[in-house]
Amino acid sequence: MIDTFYNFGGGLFGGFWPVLWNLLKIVLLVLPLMGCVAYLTLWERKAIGWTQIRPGPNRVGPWGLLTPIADAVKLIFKEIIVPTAANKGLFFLGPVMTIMPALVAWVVIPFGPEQALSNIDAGLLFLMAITSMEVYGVIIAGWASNSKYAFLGAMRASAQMISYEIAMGFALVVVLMVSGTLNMSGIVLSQDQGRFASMGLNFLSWNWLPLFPIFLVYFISGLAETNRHPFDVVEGESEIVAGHMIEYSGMSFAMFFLAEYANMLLVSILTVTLFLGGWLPPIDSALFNWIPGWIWLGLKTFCVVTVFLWVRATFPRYRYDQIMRLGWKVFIPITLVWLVVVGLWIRSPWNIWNLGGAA
Amino acid sequence: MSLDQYLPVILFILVGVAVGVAPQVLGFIFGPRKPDAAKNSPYECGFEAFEDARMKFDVRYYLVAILFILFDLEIAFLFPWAVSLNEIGATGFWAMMIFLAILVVGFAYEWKKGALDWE
Amino acid sequence: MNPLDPNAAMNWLAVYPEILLLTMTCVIALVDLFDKSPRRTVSYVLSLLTLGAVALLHLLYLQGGFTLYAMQGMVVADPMGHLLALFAALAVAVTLVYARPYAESRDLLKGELFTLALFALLGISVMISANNFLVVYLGLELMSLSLYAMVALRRDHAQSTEAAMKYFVLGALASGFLLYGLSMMYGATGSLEIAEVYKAIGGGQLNKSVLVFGIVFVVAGLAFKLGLVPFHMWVPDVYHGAPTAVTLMIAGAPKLAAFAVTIRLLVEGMLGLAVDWQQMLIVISVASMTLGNLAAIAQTNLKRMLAYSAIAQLGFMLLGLTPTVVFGNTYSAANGYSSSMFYLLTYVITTLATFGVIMVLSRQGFEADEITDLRGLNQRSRWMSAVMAICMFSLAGIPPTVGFYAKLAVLQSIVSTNSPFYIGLAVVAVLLSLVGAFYYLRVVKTMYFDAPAGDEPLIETPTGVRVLLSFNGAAVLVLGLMPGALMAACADAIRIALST
Amino acid sequence: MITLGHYLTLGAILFSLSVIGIFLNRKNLIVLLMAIELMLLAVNLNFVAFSHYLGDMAGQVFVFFILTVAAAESAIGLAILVVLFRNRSTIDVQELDTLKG
Amino acid sequence: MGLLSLAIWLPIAFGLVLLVLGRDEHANPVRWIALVGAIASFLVTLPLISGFDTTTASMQFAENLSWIERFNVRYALGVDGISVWFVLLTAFITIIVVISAWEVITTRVNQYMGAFLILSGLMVGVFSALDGLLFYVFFEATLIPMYIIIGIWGGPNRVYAAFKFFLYTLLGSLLMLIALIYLYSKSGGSFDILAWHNLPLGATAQTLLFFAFFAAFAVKVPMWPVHTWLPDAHVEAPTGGSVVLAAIMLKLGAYGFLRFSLPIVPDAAHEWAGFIIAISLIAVLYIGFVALVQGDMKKLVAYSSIAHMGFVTLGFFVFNELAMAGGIVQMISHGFVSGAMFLCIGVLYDRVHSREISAYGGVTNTMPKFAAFAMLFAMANCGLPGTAGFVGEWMVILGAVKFNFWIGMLAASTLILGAAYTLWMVKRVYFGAVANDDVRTLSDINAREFLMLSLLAAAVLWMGIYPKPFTDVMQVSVAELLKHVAVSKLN
Repeated sequence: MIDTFYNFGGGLFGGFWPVLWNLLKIVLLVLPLMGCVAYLTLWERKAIGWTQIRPGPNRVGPWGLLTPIADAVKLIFKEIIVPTAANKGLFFLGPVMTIMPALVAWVVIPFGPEQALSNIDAGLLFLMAITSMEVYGVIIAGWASNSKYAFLGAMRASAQMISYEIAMGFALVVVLMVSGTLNMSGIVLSQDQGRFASMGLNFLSWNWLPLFPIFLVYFISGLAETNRHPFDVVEGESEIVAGHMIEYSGMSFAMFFLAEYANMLLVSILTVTLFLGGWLPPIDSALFNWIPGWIWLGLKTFCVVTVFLWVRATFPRYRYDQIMRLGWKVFIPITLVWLVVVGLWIRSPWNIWNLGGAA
Repeated sequence: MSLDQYLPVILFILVGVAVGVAPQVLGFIFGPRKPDAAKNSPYECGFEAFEDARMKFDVRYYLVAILFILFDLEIAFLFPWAVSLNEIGATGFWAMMIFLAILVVGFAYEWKKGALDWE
Repeated sequence: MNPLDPNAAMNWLAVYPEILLLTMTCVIALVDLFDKSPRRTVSYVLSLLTLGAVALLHLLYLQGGFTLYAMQGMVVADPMGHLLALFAALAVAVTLVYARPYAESRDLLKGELFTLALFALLGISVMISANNFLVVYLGLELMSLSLYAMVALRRDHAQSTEAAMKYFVLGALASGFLLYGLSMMYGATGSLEIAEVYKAIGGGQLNKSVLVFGIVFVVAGLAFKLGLVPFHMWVPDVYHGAPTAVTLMIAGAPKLAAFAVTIRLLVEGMLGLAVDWQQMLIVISVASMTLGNLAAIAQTNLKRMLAYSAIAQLGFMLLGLTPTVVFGNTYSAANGYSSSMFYLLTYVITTLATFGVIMVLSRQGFEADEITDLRGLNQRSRWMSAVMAICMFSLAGIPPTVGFYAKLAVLQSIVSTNSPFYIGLAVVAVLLSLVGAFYYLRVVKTMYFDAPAGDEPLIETPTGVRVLLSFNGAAVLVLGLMPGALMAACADAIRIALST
Repeated sequence: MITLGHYLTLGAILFSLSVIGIFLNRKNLIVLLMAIELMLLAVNLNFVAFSHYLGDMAGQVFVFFILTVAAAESAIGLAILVVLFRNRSTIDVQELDTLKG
Repeated sequence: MGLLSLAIWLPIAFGLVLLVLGRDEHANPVRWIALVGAIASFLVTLPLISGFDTTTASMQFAENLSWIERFNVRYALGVDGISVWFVLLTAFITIIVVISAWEVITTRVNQYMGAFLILSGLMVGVFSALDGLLFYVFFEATLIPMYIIIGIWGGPNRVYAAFKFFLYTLLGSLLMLIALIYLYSKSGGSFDILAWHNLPLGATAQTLLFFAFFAAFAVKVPMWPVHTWLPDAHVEAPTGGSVVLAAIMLKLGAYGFLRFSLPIVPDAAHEWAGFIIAISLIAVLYIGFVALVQGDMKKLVAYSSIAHMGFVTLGFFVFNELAMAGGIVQMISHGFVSGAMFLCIGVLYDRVHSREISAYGGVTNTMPKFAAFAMLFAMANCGLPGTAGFVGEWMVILGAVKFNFWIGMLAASTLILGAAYTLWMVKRVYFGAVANDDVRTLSDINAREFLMLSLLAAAVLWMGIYPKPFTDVMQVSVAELLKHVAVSKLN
């Protein structure tokens, strides 16, 4: 059916059609994504509420289901304050640079076999590149505000983000070593093989088990990358009152939040893709295989994202020096060691990854 | 690999920018605008700002930035290596191990020098 | 597997010295972290041992006289390389010995001094043994980056940091030029391998304009690194601003590397374009000698003067590279290259002693880098003044010091072309070196003829430094009496390098 | 169609810009550092273009190394810049004039 | 080790030992060691003349070792009848210099003595080198000790004089270096001077080579108009420096003409002989007049040296045996006489600290013994028969007249001019009434001064009365040289 539609459109718009077609797909991706982001905020408040044995938002709509929408409407009608001292152009560029990468990264996420907007070979590299740009948003926002708090917050945030990006990068390298491809679909498919997979227990052959330390490092780095609890000293309301976002208000401020939640979702879905088998069903059974891949993906992502919230609800906040120590002195050594271990493992007779067939 | 796979990427970047710009424009259109001097001054806990915010900052941020550049590049080298691990054989593998060993030396050096210490 | 097999893929034998150096540098970097003593004895001794071992290895290889290709042809280990690397290692070792008391009194004696020096030497070794554009570039940068950092090592000193900045910017510019040129050569010849490039140029049918375009940039980059006019701007400032120990580091071994790269790129790679680049070299050389010598006269700062003198000296050295193709044949080339090499080696030896004296004379808070600081040195320390005087006469090219033989060798190589143009060039060169003699003599005059500025005694110099400095000065003299062996070594090295 | 000449021209333009930037800039050292980076990128462009048209991977490998070195270089450059700023409280090119003679 | 090597390296070794070990606190041992070294070096040279074979023009006492193989440079030494006397002269003058400095030099004695001993060895090297490069090395190396001597122990304007001396000489010799290298490459890679004598060369090359050599040697001789460094150097140098400069270093240049210019480029030498003769005559006449107006004794003697050396070059370029031998004899005699003249001035200067003629007058009255010596040397300087000065001048004049009457005539005028300025100075300094208190308090020469002056006096008289040993030794070599010069190298 889709092919028919595609061919029809091709006839209608000629050479311009692929652009339109892709735009269509993007919109089809972005809109639900924004919806998810919106409802993620609600789910967060609800989940934390339940953890703390209180109801959470429940006024707007049934069970508070309309709260995100109300929030959005409210924010639109808020004044956007532009501080006199601010660098105007950059001041507005900051939020854009924050949200843009958080969305664009989704372009390479595979929702199923061959179901990515762009199935580029260098998918993982692209992800690294595009998520690195997140830092620009933070720095630009902090600099453009021309406020000490914003500036300090931006410094902290960027230092923290780049620190954990290294650990994350090393973790990705380890994943690459065992999957042998940069293509996201390829990485997912490479997890669907091995002894456990042939026994039907697919979920045991996913990367999370053999690469368990890396899995942890990756996930925790993800927390830090998104400036989530327990790494949210960036906002640090008690000392630098929201950090680089301090001078922002209204929709500009909302951009940062949208980006943060989009990033949470992104990190979660990446965790799933890289370590938890992506769209693959956990067990090789007819029933599970019948359920579409994107459902599995969604389910897994939901679980991971919930862990984000769970962590937030339960963990105390780190001090900044503790954060940096964790990143530099714990994670990087761990990943380095594990990288070597995996390397040796692959070269040993006990190699469990059939690299030849994966790519 | 074909380059047309990158078309969505470019389009998506444009869309991403649009998503960033549009709400702010909406905010300007719908939101009120009542600026005053106090509101537009930089946040300073109620005090007047008495110096430029672009002040000197702790050199450790700078150190982190430098270290990041270097480590990130190591990762850049690791990427192609990891992908082609099964094709480059023992030489390739051990070459990278040597490389990593040197990296570890540098890392240990930094560590001991206190470049990674905060407080 | 036969380690001498030239077709062996990796051939680790060829790079043992570099491996040793790298390993030990890493070890020293780490060991130093645990050395809390202010004198850094452990790092110091380890560094010297390493350098000694590396030098010894190079010496053994040199005596072997064989040419090895390693790392799939990326690296070549030939006698020329070993000879240059041997001297580079010795130069660094001598620098460290001289530098230690100086650095100690200036809060410079940190582990970084040793590790950076060793890394710079590693870069130098890599450059010297490069057989591929990529390796040239990597060695060059390893050396340059270490040196930039060394210049800035004295963090509280405004002049040093300013010098470091200038060095950095212009050094990076030089690398950029060189790279741009190399990219053109790559594009024109289709290979990064120096031997392949040579073949491609020899084979003809290439886009000549791209080649010439590339060679202009390559020559400019090399001239930058050697500090030759019109790319000399950094030399005086860096010599002057850097701590003297680092100045010596810059003035010594890196010149050897730059020379090696010049030979590797221009001669081994682009001999086919010699007619083009030798014209450039002639212009650069004459300009360097003119400007260097004239500007040096006006200097009151000794280090600055030596910087201009270095420009002039290297200009002279470059002359030896110019008679590559005369009347369409290349019979003068090897003669010229080995002469230049001899010139450079002896220049480095002389420079080491010169700066060594300056460092011995300087005290805490007193650099002894003005020429007037040397007033009456003869009455205060006959030994130091004698060493300095020998060096000055050597730089001026007065026999029986080794500087004369260096000049002789180069002049000989260009006069032997029997071309009136080159003989005229030789006349110009000697006239300019006469100008040079004036300011070298002025230093001798200051030391011997003037009354001492003050009667404060010289600070205690460690015996080791004094002994080494004496040996160094004696070497300038003894090599002057017996230059044969070194000249022969240079000639052999170049002959082998050209024949393979 | 974009030919090799176009790439080379672009590379040459970028390279010239960076050289001009280095020699004409009298104000800000950061700009100098940026010009140096630009210079290396111009070279990279050359290498990649040649590599593509020659069908030889070596050029691209070279680019990889240049990128790395460029990073190390800018790290050193920035470090020197910081030290300089602490000593002189300025990064104005024109004020770097204590070394004269 | 051959005799010549010994003659070169013995004084250098003594000099180095003094430089390294000497201290001003032990000035006396330093002086004695220097004297021993100088005498030992002189004794070493004596067998050279006693064992000299006067029947052959070939090089004697030759040594030939490989030195720098790369350039085929050889450590080749040897003397013929032309050079052998200069070796002796050098060693002899060094003894005199050491004695002359005995009490006069009190600071950095070891460096003073060391410099002279080394200088002595180097100059012997110049005279005995048979390898072009070896010659050049010795030739140039002499600059360093002399530069130091003038600069440290010289007069008020010593720095200027030292620089001028050094740079003038260096300029000339650098051009010679190129010439040497050119010859090296022309001869197919040999620095052998004797082989160069037979090397065919084109006319242009000969002319260029001639002027390259001329640049080096004319400055050294010195010939008008490149003589201006000499008065400065002489005036500012300490007594010993002036003595060595006048007695030996000037001869290095003249010797160079004999060894290089004439035999290697004979055609150019013939072609440009007129030019050389012209400027030699200018030196003789014009400089003679300049000497006449000098108020400074040292300057006067310096100019007289230039005039005398003009005579020497004149003798070389009229191309006959008599004149050439005369030139060589003149060189030797001038070595004794001018050295003695400077020593006399030194003796006075040490007492009064003035070199002005006007500061003296009637010295005879207070220093009779000294005045007698001074008179003798002054007579020798004007070429009085019976003294050394006469022999050489007379031979040159005769030779010149043979070549061209008017040239001989003009050259002969030097006898008058020389007598004029020398005797006028003698009259003003030594004769008449005691002019002032300085002179009145003068004490006559002591034993040391007596010794050195009498040594020189003996030499001057011997040479004047019985010059035959000198001319005998050089005769064959000069004849050989002239034969060589007469053969054209052009094809």
